[in-house]
Amino acid sequence: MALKTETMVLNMGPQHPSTHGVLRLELEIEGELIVNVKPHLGYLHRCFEKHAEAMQYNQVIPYTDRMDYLASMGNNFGYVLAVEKLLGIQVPERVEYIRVIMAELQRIASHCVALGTNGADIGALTPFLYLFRDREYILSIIEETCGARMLYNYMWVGGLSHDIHPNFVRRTKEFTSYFKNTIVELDNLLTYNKIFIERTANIGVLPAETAINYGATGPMLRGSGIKFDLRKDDTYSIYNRFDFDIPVGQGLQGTVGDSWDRYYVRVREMEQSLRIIEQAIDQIPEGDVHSAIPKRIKPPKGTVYSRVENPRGELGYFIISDGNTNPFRVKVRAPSFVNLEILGELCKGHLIADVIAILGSIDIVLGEVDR
Amino acid sequence: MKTAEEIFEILKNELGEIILSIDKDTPTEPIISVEPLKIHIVSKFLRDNSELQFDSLMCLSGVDDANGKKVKDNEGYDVIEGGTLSVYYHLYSTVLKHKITLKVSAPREDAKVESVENVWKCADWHEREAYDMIGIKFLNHPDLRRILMPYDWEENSHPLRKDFKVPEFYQGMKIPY
Amino acid sequence: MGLLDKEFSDGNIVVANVEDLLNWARLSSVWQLGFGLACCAIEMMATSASHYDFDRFGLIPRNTPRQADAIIISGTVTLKMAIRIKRLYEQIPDPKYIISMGSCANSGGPYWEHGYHVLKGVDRIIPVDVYVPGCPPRPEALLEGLLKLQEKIRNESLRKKL
Amino acid sequence: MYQYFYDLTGSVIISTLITAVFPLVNVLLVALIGVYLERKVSAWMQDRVGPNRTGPFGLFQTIADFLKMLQKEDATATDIDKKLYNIAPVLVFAGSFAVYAVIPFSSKLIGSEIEVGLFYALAVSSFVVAGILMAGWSSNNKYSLLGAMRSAAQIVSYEIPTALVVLAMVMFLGTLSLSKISEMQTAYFWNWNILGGAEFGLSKFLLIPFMLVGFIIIFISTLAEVNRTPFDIPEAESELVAGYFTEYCGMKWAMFMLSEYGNMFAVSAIVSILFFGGYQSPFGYLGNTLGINWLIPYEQAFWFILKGWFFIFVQMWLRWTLPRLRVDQLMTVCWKYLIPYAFVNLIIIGIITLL
Repeated sequence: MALKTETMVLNMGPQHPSTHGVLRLELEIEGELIVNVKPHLGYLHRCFEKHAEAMQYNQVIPYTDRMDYLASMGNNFGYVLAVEKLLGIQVPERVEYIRVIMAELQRIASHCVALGTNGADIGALTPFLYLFRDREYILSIIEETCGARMLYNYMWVGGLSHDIHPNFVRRTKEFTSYFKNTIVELDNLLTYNKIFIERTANIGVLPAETAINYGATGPMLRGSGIKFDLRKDDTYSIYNRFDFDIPVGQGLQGTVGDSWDRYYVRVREMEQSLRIIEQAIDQIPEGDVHSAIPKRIKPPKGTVYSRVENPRGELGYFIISDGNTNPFRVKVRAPSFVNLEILGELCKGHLIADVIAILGSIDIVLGEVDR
Repeated sequence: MKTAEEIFEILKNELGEIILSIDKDTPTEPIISVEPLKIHIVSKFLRDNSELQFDSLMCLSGVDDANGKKVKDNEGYDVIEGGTLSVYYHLYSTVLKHKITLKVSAPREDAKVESVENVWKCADWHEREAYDMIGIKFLNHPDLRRILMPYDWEENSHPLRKDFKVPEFYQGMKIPY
Repeated sequence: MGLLDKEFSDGNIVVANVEDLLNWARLSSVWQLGFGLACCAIEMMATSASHYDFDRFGLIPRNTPRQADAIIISGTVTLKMAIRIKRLYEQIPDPKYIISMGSCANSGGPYWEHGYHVLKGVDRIIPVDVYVPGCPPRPEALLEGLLKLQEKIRNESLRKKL
Repeated sequence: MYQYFYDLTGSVIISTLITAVFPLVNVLLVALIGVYLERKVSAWMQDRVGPNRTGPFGLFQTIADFLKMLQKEDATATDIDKKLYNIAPVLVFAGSFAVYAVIPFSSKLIGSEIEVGLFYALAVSSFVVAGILMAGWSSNNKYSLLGAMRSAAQIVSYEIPTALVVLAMVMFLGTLSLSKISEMQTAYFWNWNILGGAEFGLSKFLLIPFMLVGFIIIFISTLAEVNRTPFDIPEAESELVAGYFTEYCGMKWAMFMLSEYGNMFAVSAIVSILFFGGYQSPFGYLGNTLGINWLIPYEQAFWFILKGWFFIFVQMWLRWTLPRLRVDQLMTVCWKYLIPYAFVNLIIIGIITLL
């Protein structure tokens, strides 16, 4: 006689320690096995797009900060590039260099949180705190220049809000040499930890085909072994002047495209960011960072879709201008939003504990998913 | 690598009537307009054609064009009547590295667009968002629910419409400041 | 909280001393509900991480509301989330405290005008003990908020308020 | 112990009282210090300071926590199974607390000197499983249920390697009495069981590697039995919120906490008795050298507590370094690795003992 069994619905979130904020997952489980995952979003829907329509072009920048709050510089960067494209402004060299350095510093800081929380979800709390400690270093460097720790409003259309602090170059150099040790420490403590590998390798394998079809970008896509980075493939700003590699997942510990690969890509990406910073920091030309800032931003009628490589993937801004001082419509193509969509696919057939590991390796920021 | 004009030519030759026009005036990107109920055919063609290979949908945005005429409703609020709602599709080919923008427009009162979910999976949530925010109905979408707003939010109240009016209360909580 | 619910009619030395002890116990072990909402949650995490170290003050995050004493509302409260926050608040056993962290939780912050889905201030649904301004508040500001909360607990009394 | 205090005080009542209260005081003290130490150790490992506002070095932190928990409302949800819900923490606590009755802190400080101490300790600590299952079921919470199920499976599985190693040791030593086991490893550290026991000969050197294996197996499996990282999956914070005690608050939850830390010390004590000489000093006694006989039991207690806390420290060290395993991996470790090795170990130790 066959026993009649039922699946159980487990509600994970919005208050759950490892849903990275206020994501709610409806897990349909059979024992510990996942049958189906249904994400519910919107618990942090802060109406960014409505605000963008109601504000002037430059007033939107602070709101972009608050979308992906772990990588505010990247958000600013994407937005100002889009508006500059609409206006046809060429920014001074100095501004370009500072923007790139800031964006890369921010990328490291953001990956610190991503890797730390990924580890913490699996139970390794100490690496998380070590990474937060070093993130603090980056924040203090950036703070010295733009006066805020997290949400900067630093990049303006046509320029920057402030020139860099006199200490900036020296401290950034100190940081780059210091941070290399952190990466070694992280590798020893977490990346090659046997238990960590057991927990993440072969878990949540994302094949390259599926990744493209689902529109995955950033470390998610590169973890699946596709060498695609907007900084190289659809280059913007002055990224084509620097020499850096695109790390991709190679399946060193399991299958290409598993959770460990996504984690690994992030670690190696931090090294590449350090390389970019090291090259850029010596070349910052003299100049005035305010010279190209327009007095009044009133772009001509038209549309623009501009995208940048944020730590989480392709951040796209679709702006429609109707010739007024306010944008007519700003749509954000948020990398986390698109990446999160794959979760259901990745989790099927795994255990509850794997959902956490997979979610951590996707690295979502709810502010950006819900906007 | 193909320019938008070349792609437009290919589309026009292959699919004919469905492809409406190309708007070359915009300074940054030309936009190809397509029939809303045939967009899935165009999408499939764009993805599968070996010369085009648009395997990635970068962005799908619903837009309230607000090109109808403004009237006052019986409570004295501005309401837009007539005009269109649009959906923009930004496509990219990771193989051939070219981009294209498609646009479909549907009448505001009964905006229906064919879903492209089965062409690019990532369209799923984007379409749900466009439905939630603008109120465009995507035909043949597997699970067209609200995504960002609460499920029990007022019917036919779509926040990104230009004539959206903020309700006074939601579940007993006052919304306006 | 059982016996302590009944306020003593007049203060005496024993009550005063016991009171000090109990207040001290409560103020030095405020366990927060490990729960982040938005940008401020990252600053809250930074506050409990190595550099600022919440644990100095006896704060440790508990993941279940049943074992927590305080919620730090760290970020924008949306309408969808507000219902859940209210429930979380109700699940915490008394005595419980709320720190509203950041402008969004205080008043809606930058989303006050056009935020059709933002609750303009968490105090519309639950009572707040300490407001910490900032967008987001620096970790130092949050620590200050905690000290203010401790001050508030220190002055709590079992006696009838006059 | 009763005899010791009876000789000391001459009063039946006082000595009975002390003997009875002693385990309770012990378990409370262990929990108080354990929680404090856990926070401090984790803080030092993570580049933090840890609690330092309550008293010197934050020493009173746990007392404050405890007093606060006393004041908390005893909130219970409506849909719980009230009876089981209330019994569960008591049962869990009883399980870990009862072990303390037979732990020999020194040759004089033993709650009850029974012949089958080791057997009793293993048996009584299984109470915990029943309590945890009750807690998980009665809470009417899916996280609790999952945690309880995981926990039951885990504890029951890991008792087997523990029992197998204990069996090997019993074969080798020929006794189940914890104090006798300690007595056998007297005088100096080379007499400890981990170094082949007190008997000098070829078998002593043959035994050393197998004793080491036995120690590793029992340490890992006790780690799993007390739900510590990397085996803390029943309460896995980031997955199951708080596991089987998700719905518990205030003092009831404190009892789970007490029993967790109590258990930690209990298993450390048993490991140190089996392999590290129990209360025996590694270097001989000051009391013997000076000719002060009454000092010896206190010295023994000192060494015993030191060994116990050392193993607790190792447990904490592991907790703050390693990530946690997954349920199936945990079971794999137990059934595919520990149990076969424990069996082989059992046979080899048996053969060597027979030689």
